Amino acid sequence: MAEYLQQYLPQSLAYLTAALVHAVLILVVVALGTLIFIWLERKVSGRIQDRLGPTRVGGKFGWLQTLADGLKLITKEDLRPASADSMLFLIAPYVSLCASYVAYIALPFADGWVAIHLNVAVFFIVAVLGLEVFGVMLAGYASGSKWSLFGAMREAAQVVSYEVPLGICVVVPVLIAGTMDLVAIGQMQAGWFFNWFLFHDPFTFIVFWVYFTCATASVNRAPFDLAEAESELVAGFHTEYSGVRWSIFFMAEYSSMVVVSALAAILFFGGWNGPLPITHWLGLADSANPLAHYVANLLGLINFLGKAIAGVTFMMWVRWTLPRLRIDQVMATCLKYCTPIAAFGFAGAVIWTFLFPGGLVIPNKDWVVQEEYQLDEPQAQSAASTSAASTSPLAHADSGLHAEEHHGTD
Amino acid sequence: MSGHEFVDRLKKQFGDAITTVNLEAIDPWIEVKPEGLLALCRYLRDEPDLRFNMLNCISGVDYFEPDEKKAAKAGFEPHIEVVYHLSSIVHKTTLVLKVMLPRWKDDQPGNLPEVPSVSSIWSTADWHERETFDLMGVHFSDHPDLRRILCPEDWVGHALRKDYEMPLEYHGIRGR
Amino acid sequence: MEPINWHSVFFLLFALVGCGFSVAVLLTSNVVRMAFYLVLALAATSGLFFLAGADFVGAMQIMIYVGGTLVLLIFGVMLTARGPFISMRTPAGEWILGAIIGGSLLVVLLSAATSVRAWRPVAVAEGEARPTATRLGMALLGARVDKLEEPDPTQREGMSGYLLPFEIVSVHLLVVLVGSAYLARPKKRAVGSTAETV
Amino acid sequence: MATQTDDPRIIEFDVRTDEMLVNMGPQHPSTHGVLRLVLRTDGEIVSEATPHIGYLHRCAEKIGENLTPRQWIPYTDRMDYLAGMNMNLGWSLAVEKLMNLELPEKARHLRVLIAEMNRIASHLVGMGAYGLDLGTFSPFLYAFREREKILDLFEEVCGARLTYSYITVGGATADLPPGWLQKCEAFLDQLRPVIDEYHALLTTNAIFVRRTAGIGVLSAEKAIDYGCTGPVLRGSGVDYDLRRDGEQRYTEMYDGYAFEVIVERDGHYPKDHDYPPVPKTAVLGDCWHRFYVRMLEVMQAMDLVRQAIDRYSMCSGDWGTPVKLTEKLPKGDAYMETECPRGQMGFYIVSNGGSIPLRARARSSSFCNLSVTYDLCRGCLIADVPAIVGSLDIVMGEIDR
Repeated sequence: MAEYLQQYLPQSLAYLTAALVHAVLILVVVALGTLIFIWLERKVSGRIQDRLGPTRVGGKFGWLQTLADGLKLITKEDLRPASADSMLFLIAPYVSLCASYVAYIALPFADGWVAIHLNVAVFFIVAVLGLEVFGVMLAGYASGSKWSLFGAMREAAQVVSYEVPLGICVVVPVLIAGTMDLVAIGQMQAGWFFNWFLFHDPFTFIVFWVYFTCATASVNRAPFDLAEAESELVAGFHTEYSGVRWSIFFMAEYSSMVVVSALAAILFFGGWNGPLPITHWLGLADSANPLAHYVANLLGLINFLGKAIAGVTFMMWVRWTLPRLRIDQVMATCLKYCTPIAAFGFAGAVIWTFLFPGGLVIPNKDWVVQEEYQLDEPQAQSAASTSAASTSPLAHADSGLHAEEHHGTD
Repeated sequence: MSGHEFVDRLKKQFGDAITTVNLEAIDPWIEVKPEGLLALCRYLRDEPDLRFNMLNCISGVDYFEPDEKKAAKAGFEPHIEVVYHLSSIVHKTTLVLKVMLPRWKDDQPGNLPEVPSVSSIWSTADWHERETFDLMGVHFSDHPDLRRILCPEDWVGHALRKDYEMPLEYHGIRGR
Repeated sequence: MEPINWHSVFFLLFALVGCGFSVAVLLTSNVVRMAFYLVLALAATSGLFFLAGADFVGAMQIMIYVGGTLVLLIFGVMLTARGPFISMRTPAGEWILGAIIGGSLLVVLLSAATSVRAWRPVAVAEGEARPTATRLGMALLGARVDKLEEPDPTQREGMSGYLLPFEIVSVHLLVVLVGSAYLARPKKRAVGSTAETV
Repeated sequence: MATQTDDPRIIEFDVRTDEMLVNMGPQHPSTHGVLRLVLRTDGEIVSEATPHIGYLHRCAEKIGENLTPRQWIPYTDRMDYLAGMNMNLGWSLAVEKLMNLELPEKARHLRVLIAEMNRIASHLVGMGAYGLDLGTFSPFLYAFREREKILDLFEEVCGARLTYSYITVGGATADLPPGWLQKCEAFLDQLRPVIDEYHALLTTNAIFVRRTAGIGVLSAEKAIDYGCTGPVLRGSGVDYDLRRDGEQRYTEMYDGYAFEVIVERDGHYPKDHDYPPVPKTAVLGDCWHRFYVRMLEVMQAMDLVRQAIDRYSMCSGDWGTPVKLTEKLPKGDAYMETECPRGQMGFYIVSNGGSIPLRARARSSSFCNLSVTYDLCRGCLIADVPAIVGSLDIVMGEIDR
């Protein structure tokens, strides 16, 4: 995009504009995603609980309920307890939001549609998501309330512990793919659904469930929502928050949910590749025509978002069904079950890839109907290396723009 | 064991401590002197064929008529009764004990009448005695933690006394 | 118009943020605020890494220092010390001592930095693959892929990579973990014999 | 982790941190109203939980000394507001005992029918709210969905949905409306399969079992010592139910009704054949057992309601005439305890011959049940406090009166 803008603007301005546009688009994704997912949460929980959920604001389905609530929250007084550490109290929600916001930078929404194409994207996302806890801890400490402090301590203990199995789980697809580049990982799973890493071998299948458990825990969703356990800690770390700052915590929570689900979609469910290689049948993906490629990516985007939404919906389903675990049980789940199982899966996957380098089911991508379509290892690697060759982080951002553009108007 | 046999047995055991026995009442009751209450209660709880192991309720009743004219016709001397309702889960029997106390100790208004605490025998008594102390103004001696339970700590007076008057003001809140 | 080199702008920005908050760490007396400033300073440093194209090191910086160490630090602070203990006043003597040590470190670093000849941006030819973290990772596991081009096979033998330091560091971390677990073990009360208690 | 040493007063901790004194309540989402617990915590471990009550004190007993017994009926509704019918019944029986009133047969079955229906409603709330205490929201709404139907039925009977004042001294204020029994039966038919859902969501749920089994174990001796009654007492394995063991005036209401007291005998509960078995980790007297007793009592109450419907429809004649509002009371005192959903609710009435009693006293079951909190919560985790208090199923309106 920057190159495109250079035709009209001075170079320096072009890069700046491109960067700003990307930033704003991701912000829109985060904000709009939060709006949609809070609405979805209400609808899903309503249906689960034999209720209707919102029905009035914005038509029959209450589309605009979250927006109305957002407006209400904005007009609310921004309270700050007298005993609070005011600077940290004011800043904490933004720290949380920043962490989950930054994770989107490296998240590809379709083949090549990514704001910044990092060659260590997986690692980056996991690292950055771990920062969200920092905002929570600051909030808990700074609120000057004992309940908040309890929430913060629980969150810290929980997230730090769950990063271990989460890291191991994430490493398994990385190991199979041989790269930490999310775009390359996604490209490798093109074709039929059995190309997905979930079905790569039995160990990845197990590892996915461990990953999902740990992801649920690391984004603080029930049954691991101990930091805000309303029946124990009132509201945990955000007890003292109100108005906009409180809603920012919510935005952070929901956008991290989307990030971990999206990460699961890419790592295990083929990312933007559908269960059937439709784009290849139609000849869109391999066409030299940029428009065809664009359409293929559009389909991929829908695919990808569908998977991410399914993941989030699954988290909601779990939340509205299960009771909350106790803190020691959460820790035991992490250390006694998740970590060993993840380690076992990791070891298994290593052995498996050693024994069956090409995968078991797939005599690799020959199953794909189109003869021309052959995305083999060398190709994937070259794709990875060319992307790694990009000098400016902003230079590669143009492709990501479209992803956001589409999502924004969706 | 009929009522009479039972009463005879208790009288033999505790003698003077048992002052009045009313077996014709709706709930037959035994009146005990405060001094003998503790020993009797322990006996009632521990005796294998009695085993009154559950204390259902401790109630304070203020027999007092603030209206002078009606007081003459009331038919009772002003006093406070502390009523213990016991039951035995083992034998499915019930028993009522009553302790009669003066409204004020030594007739000095403000001096709460005293009765020994049975909270060492039944833990139920702990809160029930606190409640009776709070609302009826009976001092249970040897109670481990005799504080007000329903009213605030700094409340004045004992609300269930017949001559109790609501304070005009409590921390800026109008009372009447 | 002279094109602005955004790379330099961001480098300056991150450097300033890093330096500024490092100073702020020194100046505040509240432990949690210190940690917060430290987070910002470290995050800015990782920003510098990203700017230098070292994505892996940058992410590593975030994960280990910010996500791991500092979270644990704050956790420990919150768990054990509250109220009056949370603020730290540095005595004047320690200020002076710290200034001497810090100053000498600064002198050493500055002289080292200025003595580097190749203190200039590395030009990367278009299309040439830039070094990625792969080589580093391989080197840590004992394979110096970057030296495979070495024509002399006898020379190649000696390039065993950094496996030994890597292992030493791992064992060191293990020792630290075991040690902390030992320190946090349940305190046994002396009941009969006092021989058991340490 | 806390470890219990031989000396029960000493709780040892692996890592000692600062002690904190935390107020749980009176404004707290899981204290069932306005209970205030002062927790002394060491990290996540509670070394002491002291209940402070009285935030809902409404001087009901003082009011009772200024009203006639029938006028006081609405105030009994507001004690255990989840089981207003049972409260009405308890007070009515106490006054009838004092007045030595005999009731027609139809009134007896009517009372059983209504009281047991209210027991179902009350236990449903107890169950749902307990799920809420443990962090699951959906069963709460499922429970309220069914309770709502009972409230609809009650509304048809007496016009009120929460504070009924329906059962009154001398009988009830009105007969059941025509067609009500059919609706009631239809409701019971519909409720039966729903209960299996509750069991799937809570009773057998692995997380639920881990949160409740072995937590807050109340021994039978301690339960009796503290005067715990109702499901709390039976959850500790004490075979005692006033509907069977109570005073004659109360038990004869249930004459001819077939029911078994819900208590564990030889590791089995009555009627547990079509219910999930007791998990291995559960200890008699823990939160799980208290919860399970309530669940089974719903089933038992459904049985009783069915029987009452049969008997009631066979009776003809009067459903009991309420006494006059200003009926003179005989001199004397009477104490009556009934088996309410939360335990034994006692009413004590002292009269000096006027129409207004000298003393109206309510012995509340939740009051006694709550008093064990201090003992049960020692050395548990913060998350266990709501689990334990919730399993006692308290209603603050009844505790503070």
